[in-house]
Amino acid sequence: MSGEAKPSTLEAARASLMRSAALKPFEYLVWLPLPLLIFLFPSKAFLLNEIAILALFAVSLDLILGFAGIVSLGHAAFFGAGAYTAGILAANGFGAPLLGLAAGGAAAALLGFATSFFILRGSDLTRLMITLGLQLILLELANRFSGLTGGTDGLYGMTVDPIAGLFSFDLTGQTAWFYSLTVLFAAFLFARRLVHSPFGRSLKAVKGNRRRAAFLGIDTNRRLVAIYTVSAGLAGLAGVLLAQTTQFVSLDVLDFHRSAEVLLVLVIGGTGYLYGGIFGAVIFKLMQDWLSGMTPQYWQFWIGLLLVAIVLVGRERMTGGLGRLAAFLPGRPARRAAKAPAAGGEDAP
Amino acid sequence: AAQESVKIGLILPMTGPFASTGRQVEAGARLYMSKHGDTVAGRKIELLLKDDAGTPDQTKRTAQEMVVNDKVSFLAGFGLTPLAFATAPISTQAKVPTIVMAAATSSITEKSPFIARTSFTLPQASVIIGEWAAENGIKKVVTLVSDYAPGADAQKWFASAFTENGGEIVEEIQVPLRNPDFAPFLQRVKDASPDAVFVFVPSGAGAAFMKQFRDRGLGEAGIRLIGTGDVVDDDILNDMGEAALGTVTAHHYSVAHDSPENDAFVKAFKAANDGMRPNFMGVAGYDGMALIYQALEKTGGDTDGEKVMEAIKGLAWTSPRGPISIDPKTRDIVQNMYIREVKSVDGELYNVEQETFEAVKDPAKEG
Amino acid sequence: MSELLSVSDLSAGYGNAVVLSGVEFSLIEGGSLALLGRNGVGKTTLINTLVGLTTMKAGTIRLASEDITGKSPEARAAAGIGWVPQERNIFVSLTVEENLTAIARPGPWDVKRIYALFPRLKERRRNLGSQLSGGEQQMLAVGRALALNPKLILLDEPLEGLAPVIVDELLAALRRIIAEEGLSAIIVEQKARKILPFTHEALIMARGAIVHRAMSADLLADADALHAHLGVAERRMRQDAAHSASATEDRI
Amino acid sequence: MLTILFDGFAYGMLLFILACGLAVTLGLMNFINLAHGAFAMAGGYLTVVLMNRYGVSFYLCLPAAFLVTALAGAVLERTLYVHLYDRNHLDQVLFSIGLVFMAVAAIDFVAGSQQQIIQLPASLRGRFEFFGVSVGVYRLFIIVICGLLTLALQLVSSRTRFGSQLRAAVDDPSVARGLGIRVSAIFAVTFAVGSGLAGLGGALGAEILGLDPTFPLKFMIYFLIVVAVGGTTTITGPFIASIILGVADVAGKYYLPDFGAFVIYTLMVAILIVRPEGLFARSAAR
Amino acid sequence: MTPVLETIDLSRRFGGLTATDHVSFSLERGARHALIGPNGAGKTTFINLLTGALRPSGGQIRLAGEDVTRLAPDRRVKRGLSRTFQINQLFPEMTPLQALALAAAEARGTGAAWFSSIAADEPALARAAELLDRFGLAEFMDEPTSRLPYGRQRLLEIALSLAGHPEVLLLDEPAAGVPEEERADILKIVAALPEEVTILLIEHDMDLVFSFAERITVMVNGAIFAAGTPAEIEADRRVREVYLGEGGDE
Ligand SMILES: Nc1ncnc2c1ncn2[C@@H]1O[C@H](COP(=O)(O)OP(=O)(O)OP(=O)(O)O)[C@@H](O)[C@H]1O
Ligand SMILES: Nc1ncnc2c1ncn2[C@@H]1O[C@H](COP(=O)(O)OP(=O)(O)OP(=O)(O)O)[C@@H](O)[C@H]1O
Ligand SMILES: [Mg+2]
Ligand SMILES: [Mg+2]
Repeated sequence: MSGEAKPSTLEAARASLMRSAALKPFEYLVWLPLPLLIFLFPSKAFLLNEIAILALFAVSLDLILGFAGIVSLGHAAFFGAGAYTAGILAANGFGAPLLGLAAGGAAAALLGFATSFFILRGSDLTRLMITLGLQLILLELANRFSGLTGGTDGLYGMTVDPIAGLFSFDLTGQTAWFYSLTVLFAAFLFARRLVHSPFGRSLKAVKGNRRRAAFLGIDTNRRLVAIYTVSAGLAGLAGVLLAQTTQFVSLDVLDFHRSAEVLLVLVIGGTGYLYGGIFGAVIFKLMQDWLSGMTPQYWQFWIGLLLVAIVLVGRERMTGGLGRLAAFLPGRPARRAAKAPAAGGEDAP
Repeated sequence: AAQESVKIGLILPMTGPFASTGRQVEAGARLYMSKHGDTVAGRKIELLLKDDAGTPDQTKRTAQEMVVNDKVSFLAGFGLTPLAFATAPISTQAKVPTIVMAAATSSITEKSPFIARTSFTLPQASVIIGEWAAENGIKKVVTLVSDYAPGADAQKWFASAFTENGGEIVEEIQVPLRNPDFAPFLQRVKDASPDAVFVFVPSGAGAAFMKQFRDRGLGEAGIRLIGTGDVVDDDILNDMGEAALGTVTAHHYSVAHDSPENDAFVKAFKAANDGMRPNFMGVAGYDGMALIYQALEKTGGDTDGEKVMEAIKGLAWTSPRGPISIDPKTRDIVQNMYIREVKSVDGELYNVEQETFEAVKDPAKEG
Repeated sequence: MSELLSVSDLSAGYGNAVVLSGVEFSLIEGGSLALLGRNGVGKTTLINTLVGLTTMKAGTIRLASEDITGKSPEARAAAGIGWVPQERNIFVSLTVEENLTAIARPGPWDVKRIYALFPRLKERRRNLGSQLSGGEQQMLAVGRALALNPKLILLDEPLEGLAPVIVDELLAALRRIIAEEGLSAIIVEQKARKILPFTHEALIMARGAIVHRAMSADLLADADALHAHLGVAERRMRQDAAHSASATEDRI
Repeated sequence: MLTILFDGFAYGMLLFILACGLAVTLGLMNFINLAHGAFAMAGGYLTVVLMNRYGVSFYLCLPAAFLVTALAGAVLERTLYVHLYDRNHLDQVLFSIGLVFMAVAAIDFVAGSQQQIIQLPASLRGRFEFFGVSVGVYRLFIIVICGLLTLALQLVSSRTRFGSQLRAAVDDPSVARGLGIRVSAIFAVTFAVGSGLAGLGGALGAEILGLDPTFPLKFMIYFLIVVAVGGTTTITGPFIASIILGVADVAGKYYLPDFGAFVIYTLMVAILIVRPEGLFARSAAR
Repeated sequence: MTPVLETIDLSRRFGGLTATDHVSFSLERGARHALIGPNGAGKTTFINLLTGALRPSGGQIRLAGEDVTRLAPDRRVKRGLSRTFQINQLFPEMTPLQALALAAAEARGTGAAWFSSIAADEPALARAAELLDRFGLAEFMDEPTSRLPYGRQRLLEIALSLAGHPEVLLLDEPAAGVPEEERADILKIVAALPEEVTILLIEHDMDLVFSFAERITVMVNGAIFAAGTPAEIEADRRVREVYLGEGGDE
């Protein structure tokens, strides 16, 4: 039956698919003013830089969590791999920033590829724990090879060259901000392109119903391996940025709290539409900065209260404004992932 | 009054596993200010406190912001070695005098000419207890240290001092920093049956260690417990109970230090902090502020980094812990080290000082 | 015989959406009711409202002269309502036997008797709910409702997915139970002719309301009413079927 | 050698008692309650306060820790957690982590950030030799208490309908209600018992694991490891997993002190790679 | 002529239960075949084995003459073997359009392209639009699947399995849960597939089975019990006893 579709249906379908992939006006609104922020808040350059790095890290996590449904509590493994790669290079005289980016991203992607095979099976909890376990093992390794990494003292003595020999990472943090922002932007464009490709769509299918996806002819494992590798690479870039802009790497980049934080950030911002990582990073860091300035000892209490409130009130309502804006974004924010489809009756393998 | 105030950026872990360090240092620093007023050489002193949760990139970011935005004249605090390391380049670049009030790895002061320290270095304590052990009939020792840089420092300097004086290290054990249970390690110590075990664990873990040490019957097996003062931190010593009795450590400060300066300090500290005992971190915070005040006196209120560092070098005064000074060469602290034993005094446990080694410099930087 | 269930002026729906309005009917003890109507008219919603799982807007429900309108679903189950949900909703992480025992209440229907009704379930009694065939799940859903030993059993399309021979057996069993044990039943079914022969009365619904009410026997004989309210599908199907297998006619 | 085994066993038991409440909420109720450790911490601090400030006997503190945290659990369940059962896992994570942060800061505010220490009664201190095995009295005490509790839990969940009603309620709450299962009461009781067990674990563990405001974060990983490795469908799974991990951890640290920190993580990852649903996933019918 | 799909001695056990018991079965190209049998006879299990959702305990499966017994499901799909599920298996958050476009792209082999927009894949788009029209889903194309009425979801389930122009189509109770009036429509669409497409139907609705099938196989206890034309099956006393329900003890 190779009938023809009605022209009107075909047109509507094409328009619908194009619409969801096209750049929305809102996206220009997000990106265009960003470089200017530094002039508005010159004193917050470091905070802005950290936000950009965290945002990139969260976007990388969104690729696997929001699009492929892989939860991870060990994403810092890749962040750390990137940071240490760039750090060790810089400490040994290879301080060119772009070289560090390339090497750190590649190293993290490689690590992601190698470990991706472990996260293909099992439940959410299994994946949480395997990713976390691998990260902690990596942390211990970094501690053990202190000759290379500096162990708990941290990697001291990195010298990062000026970017393109022109812009050095100064005390004001402006270079760092522009550098991180540029990398974030480039990585984001890449991720955006990726999720709107057939490959990206197929990830959502794998996430939505892995079994059915296989019965559409999708090699689900390969897709997951691929996206996990890409995501690890981007997380590695975020790690490189942190290493290069602070010119210091310590075991902390591999710590549990880093993975937990990025997960929180992403969940706050919302998963599955890429901007969640950015919004989450902005909200979380600003809150943290503001609260910890007000009450250095007990700011965690207020952050905690905030999280509880966000959940109880409902993220939709809380971030209502953002949510409405998000309607202009590519794809729908899948804030509340559908509950796992009920166990599939007798079809369960 | 026409002059602007002098800002001091105090960066400490106020949350997370090392929060109690932050708490002590802050309390010490504030106590000094309340006792000595908030003006020096005609300038008002302002303390800006920030939490870094013990994460180096946050410490560094905070330091950078404080330098660039708040225009602080001093950076101070630093609960852990990597936090100080991360900040060192900023001190150098911005020429901001940086007072390390807690971190104890020896090499910190070498990372920037603008760093001075008022806490202690692990080699100082380790070498003293190593020498003392060898001279007091201890022949074979097992070392048990937390597996991170300060632990390695402690292990290394204890071992060299101890073996140089004729002792023998029968086994070296590193305990993971995040270690909930000391049982297997202590069993290993017991099976090696040394004369003593030398221990360094971060002060928080001391209590658990101490109890398991007694519980496992190591004391009864004739194994003595020696170490740096961290394991018998004054802050929690009293709660450890009799398990801690008889522990011999080398350290630079004990609440029980017998001097008028200390009596006054302890009394005021407790009064200001709800009965909390000061420990060696508290006194380091106190002395850190003392250092800043005196340096400013000397420069006449000038906060130029290089001038201040010049003023800091060689400063000497009597702290609650005894006479101390800043080594002009290394900017590290020179102080008395004491051999103390845990004893019960009036129903409370104290590290009672027994021997004094005067004006000990950081051995790691000698020669 | 006394009235077991009486529903008056009932409006109910989901959240703000009102699906049922002005529904009124009653059922005597030992009576049985066929609930008919096209797709999406609110049959399931009515059943769910009796169970207590929808949002009530108005009206009262009485069971054995007790007002249960404000009662929770679990209290209604305790008061004697048994339920076979349309989508079966087997507890997937319980075994077949646990599915029965978890909710069982004392009475003539014990696990043994249910197994006698569905021997297939006995064979599979250690299987998890998720490891059953579609039809086995349906059997279990019915068995589970019986294990509650209800006074009134609500069956929402209980024949879906069952082999014809099982359909016959189940219908025969239901008929027997209603006749002999005084159990009352409300049965929802797409294929009216399957259940009309043994229910007493029939209700036909349209757009959330009851539009026709008749004795089952009369309705069965009244092809026009059936046609008017339930559509032509059944007939057309039978005609289609007649092409390939003429003998199927009498099975329907 | 046997001493190490014994120590590991006791350590495992302790892990189990701390984690089994989580195994219950996560495995049986399918609710990711990362605030579990906060209940354990509450039990620990309660014990510290009762003993150190009011001189209450340790033996009395244990049931008190159980009851008070169970009560707290029940109250929180009725007021807060009840809104989260039908949310997705990420919401639950966010919410419970939020609670942890609040608990950490609140305890810090009330009790300070230093280590809290309790003094065991003399009857629980020390050790004795038993056929050449040096047995710590307190560790033995832990083994006995936890053993009894495990037995009781096992009995309740296998010999009573409670267990299957609970699982039914999780599978499909509204259908379960429609079939007469008192879902909210079951959830509340389960949650309270889970919290109470955590509180008891905190009280028992304060001596060995130490107690400070970061307790819930520090041990969260261990709880999760136990539950993940043990599988989430039985009580015995986490129990055996705790014992294996406890013994492996202690033995690993004894025999390979240099790699002590790796043992538990490596073991966990290895097990999960081979058996993604945990060691004791409820498998197909026999 | 080699059969399109063939099993040789295919078996599957679940613990003590043999759900598929040495089944040797074959389908000729273009067959319209029905598989019936009592509940729990093993029909769904058989489909699961054919498509690779389950691994057999023994025996062989051949697709167009080639052994595919160990092949992963997605590989079998690529070779033209497609199925529907007894209980809907859909993508709740995706729209019918997205799902169908993806399925079509996947079948064309462009599903893994990672740097082009899916809207640019003309043939896939055309196929998706065509299926939307054919199954009356066009007006719902932008609704998330989870919000479609059940009947429409059922149709989408079938449409998805057709997106890749399958050569063999396995339908597991496609009419289950579909209202009376619409059942016939579903089978009409299926029956209108090109002649060379091979179809195996599982259904308990005998009206559908007898109006659709050219041949019927009866499965009982995991084994083939009887096979023949509809008339033969209809007349088979044993089949009536175990399945059709007449001549039984009623
Ligand atoms: N959970 C729900 N929320 C909102 N509306 C619903 C819900 N469930 C059903 N409806 C709506 O209520 C109406 C009646 O549905 P109901 O399921 O009661 O019909 P039914 O007669 O049982 O149909 P069927 O024969 O398909 O089972 C339908 O229009 C349906 O869309
Ligand atoms: N994962 C499993 N573990 C154990 N037994 C199973 C499993 N899956 C199915 N079974 C059993 O295998 C038998 C065959 O099941 P199958 O689903 O193939 O039946 P079916 O013929 O499709 O029945 P129906 O017509 O009711 O859908 C059933 O008795 C079922 O209980
Ligand atoms: Mg219905
Ligand atoms: Mg089936």
